[in-house]
Amino acid sequence: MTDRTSHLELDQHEKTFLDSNELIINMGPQHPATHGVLRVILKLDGEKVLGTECVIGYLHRGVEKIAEHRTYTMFNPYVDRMDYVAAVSNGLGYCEAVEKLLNVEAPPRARYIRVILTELNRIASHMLWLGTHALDIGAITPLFYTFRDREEILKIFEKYCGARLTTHAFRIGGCVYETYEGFEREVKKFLDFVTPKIDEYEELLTTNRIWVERTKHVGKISARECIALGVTGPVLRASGVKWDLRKAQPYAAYADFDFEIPVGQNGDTYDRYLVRMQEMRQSLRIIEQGIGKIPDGPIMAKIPKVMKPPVGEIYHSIEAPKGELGFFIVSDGSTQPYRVRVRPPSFVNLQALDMMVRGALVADVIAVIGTLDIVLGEVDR
Amino acid sequence: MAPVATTFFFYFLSALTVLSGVLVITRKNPVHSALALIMSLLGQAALYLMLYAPFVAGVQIILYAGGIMVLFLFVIMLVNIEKSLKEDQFNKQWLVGMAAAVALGALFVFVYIKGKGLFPDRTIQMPEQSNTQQVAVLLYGNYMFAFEIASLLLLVAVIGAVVMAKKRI
Amino acid sequence: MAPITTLHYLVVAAALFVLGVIGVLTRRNVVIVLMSIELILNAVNLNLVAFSRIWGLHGQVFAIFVITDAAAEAAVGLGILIAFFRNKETVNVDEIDLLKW
Amino acid sequence: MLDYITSYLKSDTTPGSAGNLFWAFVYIVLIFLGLSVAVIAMNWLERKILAHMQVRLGPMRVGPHGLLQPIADALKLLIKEDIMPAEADPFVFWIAPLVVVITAFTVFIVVPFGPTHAVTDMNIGVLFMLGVSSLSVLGVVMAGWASNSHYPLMGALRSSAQMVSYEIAMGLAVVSAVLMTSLNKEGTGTLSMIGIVQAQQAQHVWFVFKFFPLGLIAFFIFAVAMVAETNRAPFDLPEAESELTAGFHTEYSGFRWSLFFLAEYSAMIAVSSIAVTLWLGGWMRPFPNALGGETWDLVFSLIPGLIFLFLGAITFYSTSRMPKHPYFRVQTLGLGGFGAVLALIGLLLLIPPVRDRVQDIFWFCAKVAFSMYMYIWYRGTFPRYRFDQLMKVGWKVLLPMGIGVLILTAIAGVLF
Repeated sequence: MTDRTSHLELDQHEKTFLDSNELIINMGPQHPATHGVLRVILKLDGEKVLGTECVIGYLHRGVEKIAEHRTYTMFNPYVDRMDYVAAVSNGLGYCEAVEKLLNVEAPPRARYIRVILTELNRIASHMLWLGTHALDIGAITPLFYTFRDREEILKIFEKYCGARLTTHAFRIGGCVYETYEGFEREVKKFLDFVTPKIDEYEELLTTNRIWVERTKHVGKISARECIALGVTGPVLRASGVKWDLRKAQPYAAYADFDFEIPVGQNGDTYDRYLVRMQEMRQSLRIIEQGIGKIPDGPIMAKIPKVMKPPVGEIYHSIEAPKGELGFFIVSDGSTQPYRVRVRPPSFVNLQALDMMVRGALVADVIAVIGTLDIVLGEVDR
Repeated sequence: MAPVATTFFFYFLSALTVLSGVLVITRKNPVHSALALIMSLLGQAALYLMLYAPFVAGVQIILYAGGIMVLFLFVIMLVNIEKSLKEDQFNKQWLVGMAAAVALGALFVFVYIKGKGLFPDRTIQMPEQSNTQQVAVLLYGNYMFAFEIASLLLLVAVIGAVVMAKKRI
Repeated sequence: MAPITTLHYLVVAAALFVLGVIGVLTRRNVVIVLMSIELILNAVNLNLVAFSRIWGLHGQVFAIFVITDAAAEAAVGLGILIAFFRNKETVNVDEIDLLKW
Repeated sequence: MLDYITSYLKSDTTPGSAGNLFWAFVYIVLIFLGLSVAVIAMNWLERKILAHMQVRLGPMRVGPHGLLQPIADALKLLIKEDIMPAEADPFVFWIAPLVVVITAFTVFIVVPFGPTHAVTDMNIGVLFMLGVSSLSVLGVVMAGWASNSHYPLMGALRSSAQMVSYEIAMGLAVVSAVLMTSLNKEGTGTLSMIGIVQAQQAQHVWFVFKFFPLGLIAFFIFAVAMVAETNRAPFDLPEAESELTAGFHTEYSGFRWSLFFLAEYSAMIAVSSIAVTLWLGGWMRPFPNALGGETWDLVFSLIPGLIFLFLGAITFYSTSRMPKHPYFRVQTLGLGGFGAVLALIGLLLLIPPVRDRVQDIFWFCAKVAFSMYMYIWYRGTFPRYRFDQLMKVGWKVLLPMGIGVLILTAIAGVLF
């Protein structure tokens, strides 16, 4: 992989800590803190980071290429495997994109179910992020708490569609499953269960001196830089930009819901943490509103058995837990898409890593990788 | 308590000390040298204990072995380059140096043989249990001024080391 | 075996001293030269402590002062070494013969 | 010979001070065995306590409630392949874990488990303990350097900087405690571990409460510094798993690695026992003043035995709650046996001669155990410090605090 290190000007001749003032360290792909198989080449001066380069692609499965050889329906399960901790959002994005292409609209009941499940999934994704992020910074306990509570969400998923992680919950045109007996009651029970739990996480971390010191002013990124890099999601919002696709261009049934967009000020790791914690609470609010007023009616729109969308192209994006998840689909009128391009939030957000850690310490790299909330399955696709 | 098996321990410890000293100056790798020096220092600390100087022994362990030698190892790690291992380990005037050192050794032997009377074979009774207190009395009594100068010296050394080693001031 | 007298300790100290001198005079690696100086200082310490058995505790107090000096010397010496190494990338005393660079 | 052995039992000093080699040897063996058992028990306890803090069960499979898990782990480590990196320095790589273990065990020769229960009593006891435990950093540095790999080297550099800096704060805290020992008629303090506890006995106060809050602050400084000295969370940067994979022992495996593990836990016990000796009254029972007198002495002397009986009762209770399935028969029997052993120890501790001789050890161990529990608690609660923050805490917070406490203690000592 020597060619990949080119821009760091890696010198092959023997270097020690002092004579070169710099040291090249390989973090990953086998490293406890890289959340999968990310390889980060760090150029260090002692403990100070002079530059980084991410080497990705260890988890590349060619999802976009596979799409060209599957029908629209057959490709649906594949999107679950990108951001596997937020599979429901992926499915939502893809289904809505194809619906747009087909010019059909999911019935209201399906849209409400979609919103509730997606928001549940957002909470699950943020919980997983919180646990692993805290673990990276050295607090091991939150991981187990969040996994305990995430389990409840996965149980609801399992009851709804039979799968816990790669749910494949939605179909093009609506939902394939009707809510099960007692769905609303269980979701309500979950809401009552999880609200004090989020307080518990905050109690452990928000005012913890070490946590604050480790995250405040770490990995700062300004709103301007975020926009320049195309960074979206909580990272963008923590920098002070009130941009949430759920509000900006409402999809599914989000227009009917009343919720806030939490915004940070400093754009540091601590603000991103606060924003995500707030987002979890807002998601609870959305679910609470939705659970009371799921309309009756069909859950599946009328769509042709053999899906042949008209020739054309479409870009549809949703607010996934990690940022803007977009699907660009080109149709040539056949049963298979001509081209599918995914705009994964993790991949775009990962770009910011280098900017955020320059001049920081090694330990901050870990914190920043954690706070970007990347999923390598989505980065590499 | 009095040291037991004094003779055996004396020869054992002094052999340890001197042999480690030999290793210090002969090893190629500075880390090995430093480890040998640590052994030598610990052996000396034990010799101090046999000489009823427990406080000096404690200081020797805590300062020399635990402090100074860590500093040495730290620096060796920073500047350790493989290149220097392949080079000549002894400089050109090693023969002269050896000769001078041997002459010095001969001088010592001469002095010890000639001046045997200078080192009376009496030992004053040392109160071992209050050694620390007595050292403290001397240190903060008779040698107060020297103590202050030593602290000043340490301050200067701290500043000097920082100035020397810092990249940009 | 003969009882251990002060002279025995002095001989050990002398041996250490000579070893230190050999190290200073013949080795090229600065770090080892510095360590040899530590050996010399230790030899002196051993002498001082051995004498304190004859003439009272003053020797021990002196040994403590010597240890203090050794700490100062090591700190400054190693600082110089690091500064030097950063500029010249060598630890050989032979090459440290410039007053200015 | 028999006289030689029994004569010591009647004396009131340590075997080292009495020059009784036989008993010194017995004590060394006892401490070695006790420490090994303590480390094994700590391994199990840490995993169980941490697990229960984190809403999980911890080891449950090997033996009842995972009681045999540490033994299984030790066996696994012993038969595991011992890997040495090709480019490593074999000798240094080999000797580094030994250095760490030997230093961790050596300090225990001056730990006073009771007025007579120590291998020896040196008049430089505290200095000796601090000195020898500071040697363990050498082993860490050697391990990091000899592995010839970036992560261990960075771990070693971190740990040497960290341990050397926190030693200073630690030393200052210790000095202020030693200063408190000199507040007697003669005005001479002591560095001897037994002397320090006796000074607390004579002054009728644990030093943690002396000159409130000065003693408490000094204890706090020491408590923080000792966590940093032993490289435990939240100061576990040298082995920060998420940053440096495993720090200085990344390249170690099998038995050698287990030596580091052993050393880490015995070093924790060692510094805890310094803290207990200096501030928490060593072997003294709680409330010697408020609850003094013959009756209370008797009550407190019964507590060790009763605690063991209580533990035994708990064990019997959980034995009765074991599933009745024949599959669990061995486990049930084992747990019952364990309860029986605990109960037997409890009964043994109730016998008067044993009681009088052992209760000091019990109180000392109980205090150390409390300190060890704190270690586990920290680990379950705190995130990890960053390196510059760690240094900042050491040099800019603890060091000035230590100097301040030292000066104030000296002033208070003169005034009161």
